[in-house]
Amino acid sequence: MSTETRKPFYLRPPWNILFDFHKLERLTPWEVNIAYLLRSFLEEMEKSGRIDFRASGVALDSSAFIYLMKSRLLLRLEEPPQQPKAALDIVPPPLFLPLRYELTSTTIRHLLEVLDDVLKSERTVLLARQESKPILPEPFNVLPQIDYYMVKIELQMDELYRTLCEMVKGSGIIEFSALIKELPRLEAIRMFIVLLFLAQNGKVGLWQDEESGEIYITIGGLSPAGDKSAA
Amino acid sequence: MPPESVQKAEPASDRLKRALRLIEAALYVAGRPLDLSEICSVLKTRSREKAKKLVKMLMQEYASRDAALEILEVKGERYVMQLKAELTPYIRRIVKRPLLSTGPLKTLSYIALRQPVSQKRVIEVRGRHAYRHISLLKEMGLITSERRGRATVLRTTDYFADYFGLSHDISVMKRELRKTLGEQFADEKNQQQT
Amino acid sequence: MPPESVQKAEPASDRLKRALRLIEAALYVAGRPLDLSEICSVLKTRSREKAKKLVKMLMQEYASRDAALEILEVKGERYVMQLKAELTPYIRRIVKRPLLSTGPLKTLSYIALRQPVSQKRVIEVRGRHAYRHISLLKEMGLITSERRGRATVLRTTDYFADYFGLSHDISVMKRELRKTLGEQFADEKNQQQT
Repeated sequence: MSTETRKPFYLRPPWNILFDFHKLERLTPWEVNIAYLLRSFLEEMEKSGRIDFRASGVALDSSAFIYLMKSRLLLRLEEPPQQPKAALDIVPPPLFLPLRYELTSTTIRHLLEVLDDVLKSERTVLLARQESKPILPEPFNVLPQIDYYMVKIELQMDELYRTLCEMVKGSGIIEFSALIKELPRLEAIRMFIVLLFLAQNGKVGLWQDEESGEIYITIGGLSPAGDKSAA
Repeated sequence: MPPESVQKAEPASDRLKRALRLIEAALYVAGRPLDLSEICSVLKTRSREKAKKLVKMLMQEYASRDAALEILEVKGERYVMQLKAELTPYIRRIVKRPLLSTGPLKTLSYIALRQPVSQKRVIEVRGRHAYRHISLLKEMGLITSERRGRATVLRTTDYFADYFGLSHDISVMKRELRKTLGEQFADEKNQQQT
Repeated sequence: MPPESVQKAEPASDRLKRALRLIEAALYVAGRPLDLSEICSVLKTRSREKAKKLVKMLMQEYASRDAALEILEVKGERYVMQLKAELTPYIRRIVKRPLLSTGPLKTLSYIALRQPVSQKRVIEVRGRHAYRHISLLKEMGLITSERRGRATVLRTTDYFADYFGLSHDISVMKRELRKTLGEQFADEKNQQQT
C-alpha cells in the first residue's frame, strides 16, 4: 500500500507508456494521442507541485520516438490494418492425386555435379566471414536506424524540392491542393510531412488561408504573405 | 527339329511376352499417362493399332490378376498405371514422396478451376500460407506462373492435365473438373451455408 | 451350404489375397526398400515372421509371372519393388522428370555433404531462397530437421540414402559421396587435359 502511494503518478496509466521502453517499441503508434498525454502529464505535475525535469525529459524523448514511429509508417506508406474480409470465393475440395510410382531422372551424378558450385560459394562465405570480423565494438544500434531514416527524408526532400522548382520554373507560388491533386490520401500526408521539413530548412515558405484552408507554398525567397494576391 | 536361326525367329509367344513387359516397364517408370506414339516408340513399331492391341491385353492381364495396381485408359487414347484408389488409405504412411496434404491440394484445385488466376487472388482466398503451396506445386510441375505487367498469373501445366487424365484445353478441363468435384463441391457449399 | 456369418469369417484365401495386395501397394508407392516393421504396420500385425512369409510369397508370385517388375530382398531384411535392370535401356527416354530442379538439388547436395549442418549455415552458403528449398526437401522426405537449443540442425533421411543408393550410416555415406566426387573431378580433369 505504502509503495503504491509513493510511486510517482507518471508510472500509472495512461502516462506509463512514456516510461516503459519495451512497451513503447511494441505499441501501435496510431493508438497514442501524444498531445493529450503531454498536456495531462504537465497538468498532473503542476498539481503535485513537484517539477521533475528528469521525468519531463524522458516523456519528451518518448513522445519524439512515437512521433518518429508515426512518420516512419507514413513514409513507408503503410496501409492501416485491413478489415477481415468475407470469403471471396468458394474453395473447391482438394484434388487428390492418384498414387503412381514415377522413376525420376536424377542420379547421384547430378547431385555431385551441382555440389561443385555449392562448395565454391561456401568458400566465398567462409572467406568473407574471416575478413569481416569486427575489430571495434558494435556501435549503439539505435543510431544507424535514425541516420537511415534521415537519409531517406533528405532524399524525399530533394525530390519534392526539384518537383516544386519545375512547377514554378525557378520561383513562384504553388497551391498545396494543386500539388496533391489525384494523389491518394496517404501519399498526400506523406508529401505534407516532407514539405514541413523543407519549410523548417528554409527552402520553402508556407502560408495558410484561414478561410479557404488552402496552403500556399512559395519558392525562391518570395514572402508568402506579401504575394498572396498573386496566388 | 533344330531351331531355324535362333537369332531371327524368336517364337511368337516370346515376342508377345517381351512386348507386354516393355509396355509394363514404360507405364511403371512414367508415372503419367503415355500416348500411343510413346508406346510405339518403346516397342519400336509404327503400328498404333498393334500398340493399342498390346496395351489392351496388358490391361486385361492386370484386371484378371486382381492386383494392387491397375492400368487405365484416359482421354485421348492414353494409358496409365496407378494404385487402385481403394488401397490409398492403407498405405498413406508409407508414401514419402510429396503426397500433398489437403492444404496444397485445395490450393491446386482452386487454381485449376479459376485459371488463369492471379497469384494475389489465390493468396486472398487461401491465405498467406498459400505462398508455400504455390511454390510446392510449381516445384512439382503441376502449375506454372507467368508475369503479366505487375501481376503474377497462375495456371496448371500439361503435366497436371496428364496426371489427372484431363483435357489440355482449359475450358474443357474445367468442365471435367467440375464434374469430378461435383458432388463434393455441392456438399461444401451446403456446409458453408449452414 | 449357406455361408456362416459372411461378415465375420472372410475366407482364409481372401484374407491372404488382401494381405498380398497391401504389401504390393506399399512396395509400389514407396519406391524404396521397406523394412519388416513398415510392412507389419501396413498389415496391422505384430508378427514379423508372418510379414516375412507374406513378402516371400509375393516375391514368388512376381518371379513366376515373369513381369517387368521384380521384388528383391536387400540388406537388413528390407524389400524393394523395382524394374528389372535389363529393361532399363529400353524405357530410358520415357523418364523425363528430375527429382528436383537445380536450385533445391544444390541445397540438398550441400546438406548431404556437410550434415549434420545448421540451417543457418545452409542459408549463409545458399542464400535466403534456400528456406524454400529446405521446406520442399522436408516435404519430400529427403531431409529432416531437429531443434538443438536455438539452432535447427538438418540431415538427410534413409529415403535419401535409398534413392541414391548410399549407405544409411552418415559417415560412410559422406565417404562414398566424397569418393564419387573425387572420381568425377578426376574424370573432368582428364577430359579437360585431352
